[in-house]
Amino acid sequence: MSERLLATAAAFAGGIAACAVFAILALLLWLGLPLWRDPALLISLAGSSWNPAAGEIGLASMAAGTLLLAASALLLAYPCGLLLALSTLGLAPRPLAAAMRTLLALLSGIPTVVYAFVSVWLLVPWLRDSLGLGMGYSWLAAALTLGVMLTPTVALLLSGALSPTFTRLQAAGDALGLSRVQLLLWVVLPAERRALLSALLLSSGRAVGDTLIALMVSGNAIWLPANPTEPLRTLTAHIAITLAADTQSQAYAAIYAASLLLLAYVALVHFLTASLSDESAHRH
Amino acid sequence: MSAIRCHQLSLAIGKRQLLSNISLELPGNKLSVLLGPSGSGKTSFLRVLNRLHDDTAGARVSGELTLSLSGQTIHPYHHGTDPVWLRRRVGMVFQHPNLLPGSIGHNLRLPVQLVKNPPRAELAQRIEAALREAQLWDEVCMRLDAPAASLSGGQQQRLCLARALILQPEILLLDEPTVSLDTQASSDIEALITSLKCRYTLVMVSHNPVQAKRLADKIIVFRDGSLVDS
Amino acid sequence: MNPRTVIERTVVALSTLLAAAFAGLLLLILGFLLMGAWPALNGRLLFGDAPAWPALSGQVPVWDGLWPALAGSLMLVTLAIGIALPLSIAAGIHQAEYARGRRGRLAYTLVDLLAGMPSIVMGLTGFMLILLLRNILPEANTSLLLAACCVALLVLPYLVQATRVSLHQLPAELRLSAQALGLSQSQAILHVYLPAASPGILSGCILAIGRALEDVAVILLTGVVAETGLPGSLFDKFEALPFFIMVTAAEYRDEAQLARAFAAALLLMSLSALLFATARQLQKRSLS
Amino acid sequence: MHRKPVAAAFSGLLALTISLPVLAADIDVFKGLSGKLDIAGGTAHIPVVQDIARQVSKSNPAIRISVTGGGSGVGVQKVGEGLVDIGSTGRKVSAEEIARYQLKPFHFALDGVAVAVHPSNPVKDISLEQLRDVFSGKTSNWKALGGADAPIHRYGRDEASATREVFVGKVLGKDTAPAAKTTLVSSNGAAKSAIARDKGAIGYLGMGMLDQSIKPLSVGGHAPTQQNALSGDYPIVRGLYFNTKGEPAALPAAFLRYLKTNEGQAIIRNHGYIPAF
Repeated sequence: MSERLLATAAAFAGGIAACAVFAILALLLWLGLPLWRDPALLISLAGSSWNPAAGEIGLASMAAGTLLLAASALLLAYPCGLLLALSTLGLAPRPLAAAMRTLLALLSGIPTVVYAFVSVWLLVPWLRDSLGLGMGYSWLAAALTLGVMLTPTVALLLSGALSPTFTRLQAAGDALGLSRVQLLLWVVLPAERRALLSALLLSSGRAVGDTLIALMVSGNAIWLPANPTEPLRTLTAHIAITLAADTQSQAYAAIYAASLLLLAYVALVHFLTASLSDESAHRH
Repeated sequence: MSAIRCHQLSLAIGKRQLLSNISLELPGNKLSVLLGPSGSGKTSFLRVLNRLHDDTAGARVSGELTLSLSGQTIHPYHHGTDPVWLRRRVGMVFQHPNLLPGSIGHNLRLPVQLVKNPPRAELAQRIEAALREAQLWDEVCMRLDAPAASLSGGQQQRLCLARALILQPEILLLDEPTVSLDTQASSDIEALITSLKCRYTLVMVSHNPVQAKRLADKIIVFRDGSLVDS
Repeated sequence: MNPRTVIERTVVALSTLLAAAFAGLLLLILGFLLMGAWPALNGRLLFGDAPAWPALSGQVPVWDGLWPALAGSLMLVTLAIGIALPLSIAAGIHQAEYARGRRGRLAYTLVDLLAGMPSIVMGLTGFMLILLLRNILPEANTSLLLAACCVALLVLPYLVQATRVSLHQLPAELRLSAQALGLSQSQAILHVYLPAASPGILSGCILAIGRALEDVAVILLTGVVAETGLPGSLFDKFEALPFFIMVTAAEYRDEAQLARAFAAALLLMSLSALLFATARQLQKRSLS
Repeated sequence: MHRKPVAAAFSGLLALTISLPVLAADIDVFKGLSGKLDIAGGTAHIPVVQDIARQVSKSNPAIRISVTGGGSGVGVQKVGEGLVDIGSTGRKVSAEEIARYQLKPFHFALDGVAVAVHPSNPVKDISLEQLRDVFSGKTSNWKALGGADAPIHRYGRDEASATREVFVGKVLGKDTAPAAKTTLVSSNGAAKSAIARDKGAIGYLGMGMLDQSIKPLSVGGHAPTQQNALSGDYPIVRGLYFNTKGEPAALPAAFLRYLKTNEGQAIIRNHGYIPAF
């Protein structure tokens, strides 16, 4: 009897966890019905002009803002994370490497709101007053903050992915007279190309999903920035801001579309990562 | 009287044929040793006896197997036979000591509580009896709460034996129980096994012909998943 | 010089430089917060002018103190983990031990998708659900309970993944010996596999607590407010540390309040450092 | 009177302290009541509500008042959906909103929308036309307004804000779209702290929020004081409202009644608004 009980309870919980995604998706689709039914609105959604009073609810600049911010943050976070991962794996002397791991874990544990807060009070005024780069609240400020926040996470992710291979090959590398940096750069990294790519995808998901830094630091202007010192608005921040609108309005309906766009991105990342690991599973 | 009898028994996992057409009889209350080079199918055969391949994806067993337990004839692979019930009657000790995480006492207490659920007073008796039977009692009676991992290799293996014995099986399967031990510990275990064979039907896997000759009442030789006539 | 040697030296130099930079960054953040928080770091930080003991239990309202936000955050996290943990351990068991084949893979995929979902979308869903629920149950409102449920949904996939992965990584021998001992599947799961997997589940749990503690986007819509005092029940609105920091960063009323926001950031950092230290200790203990 | 003068604040406080023994009855409108009162919406209202919440909690701990911002849009949305008891707005709710949600507005104060710059900025006055050019994006250098040769940093509010609605409505009119390149902040308080920290800043916010950290501009020669707002000389004026869904229940009703008492009016004045009673 207890056999059945556990199996049933587990299946029930598993069902809840699995259905949550469908439930969210269905809810967004259903709530957004007025949008999908109106071709004029749908066309407007794809545009870049946001002026709900005039019936224009274009999400294109926000979608572009999301991609710009995520890409630029990763441009900073990924190489830095990789270098830091290498240094914890073996480039740094051993006691230092252990200290580095602690440091990275501590940094990755700092709440996002703290990064954003420090950025508002330190980075933004510095960009504006000392460097004279516009208003401070900008693509640049948000990208730097998000990049710095993501770096330790990327580093831990990569060092976790690389360390089994590194440990496995270390004796062989030593026997061949390879230095640590040689082993890491010319043997481990090429062998773990897929792991490198899937870490990139995974962290891009985090970058796209961030709300707080975008909301607090990016300036939120609905506008496609011409250079990094200008403000931008991301989809997530747009949702947070537009939530204040009338729930029956077209502007509000547009945030269902924005949510679905974000979900589509998450799904895309997931399936790319999954296909990567499938292929590597086949190869081995 | 033979305790284990099989006829045309085969095992395949996916496309790999691990055992083909094994037919043999093993005597009760005797020690039978399965001998052969590694990969010859000894361990696979041993695990067929207590249905340990059940959870392996793609494993298929065909042919006939009967065990005689408490005078009854049991067909392990017939529909009505519960593998859990079967495994409680057919104990097993692995190559390397497979301890549960936790103390020495926990390793014995947990299975017996879950399987037999005896009253408290009897529990202590059973533990002592099993440890005595495995000739471990004198070494560990003062420290049942110590982590099982703190025991030496030979002690760990005897603890595993005690853990199998505490469930009062009739058949005991031993998968190269001395392979990871030094000479002294091996001979301790060998002596122990010899002392057990009057009470249990023992089936042991070994890759060491000298050890087999020293201990066995019956020797079965495997090669490439088939029997070699001895 | 061989170009490879150049690359190798550059990589070593850069990684050392970066390591130093990030160590400096941690110090910079800490020092900056400490400096900003200094005026607020006194006996009045948590309770303002209210007497400590009555304020602690909510008998006396606290103004100009961090206690309501701290307590709100702690209640939220406790509730959310309390809801998510049993559910996700059961779901993790289902995925690791019962779900097989195509359905099993689908279950993995869905939970991984849930893990990737932006938290603001999670909050939006919670908010829309409560609006719908009000059609049936007019009393339903955004509250501590709703926020906790949504945060539970946020951390659920992390906990499910932690449970699933820890169970999968158990040595095959442990499974064989549990089976050879004649334990039924449920006995083996409950008495052997779960205890053996518990260190992994626990560190997943600590990660989840960290996520729940720092989240703003979910609670933004589901019941957090700028000022209310201690929540009197599950159905009350509540304050939370990260929300306080976010709001005060933009619209502080005076320097004292801003200093409190710095102190709140420091407090939140200490809490996450504490979680990290706990995780370390647990890992050490499970290794020994 | 450029800033909220210390004297006024002092006299407000004085009035409060002096009146306390005499008007001990004012806070008694909450007597015998208990439960929770949730208020959300306009950010200009927050200081007033917080002050009242403190007064109430001292005299009647059985009442729990929660307050949060979000903007006037949030106020209408949340009170309309019944999620809070009172939704505050920095504008009169529209006839459509009243019809859809059965809102009942309560006009309690008058507030001008001030235009403010960094204290170091030499510019003192701006005309409505200049203001329109600045916020529509036509003018983007302080030199055009008589200031230094430096770019103008525009700070605005998001669409949920009534301050924005009033400002855009009165300054830009229907036909001019606000400049896209405007940094958006989430509350009146946030506008103040952003302007205070940016030398090139210009932004708008409720007059009640003004203090010495920022410098308000006079518009068309009229100083942004509540007196000028009341007389109609100052062009950008709006009302502050508390809205309930239908007739207010006992607790919200007591809250609204309290605003009308001397003590309530003192609190309103103390935060730089003019009571509308």
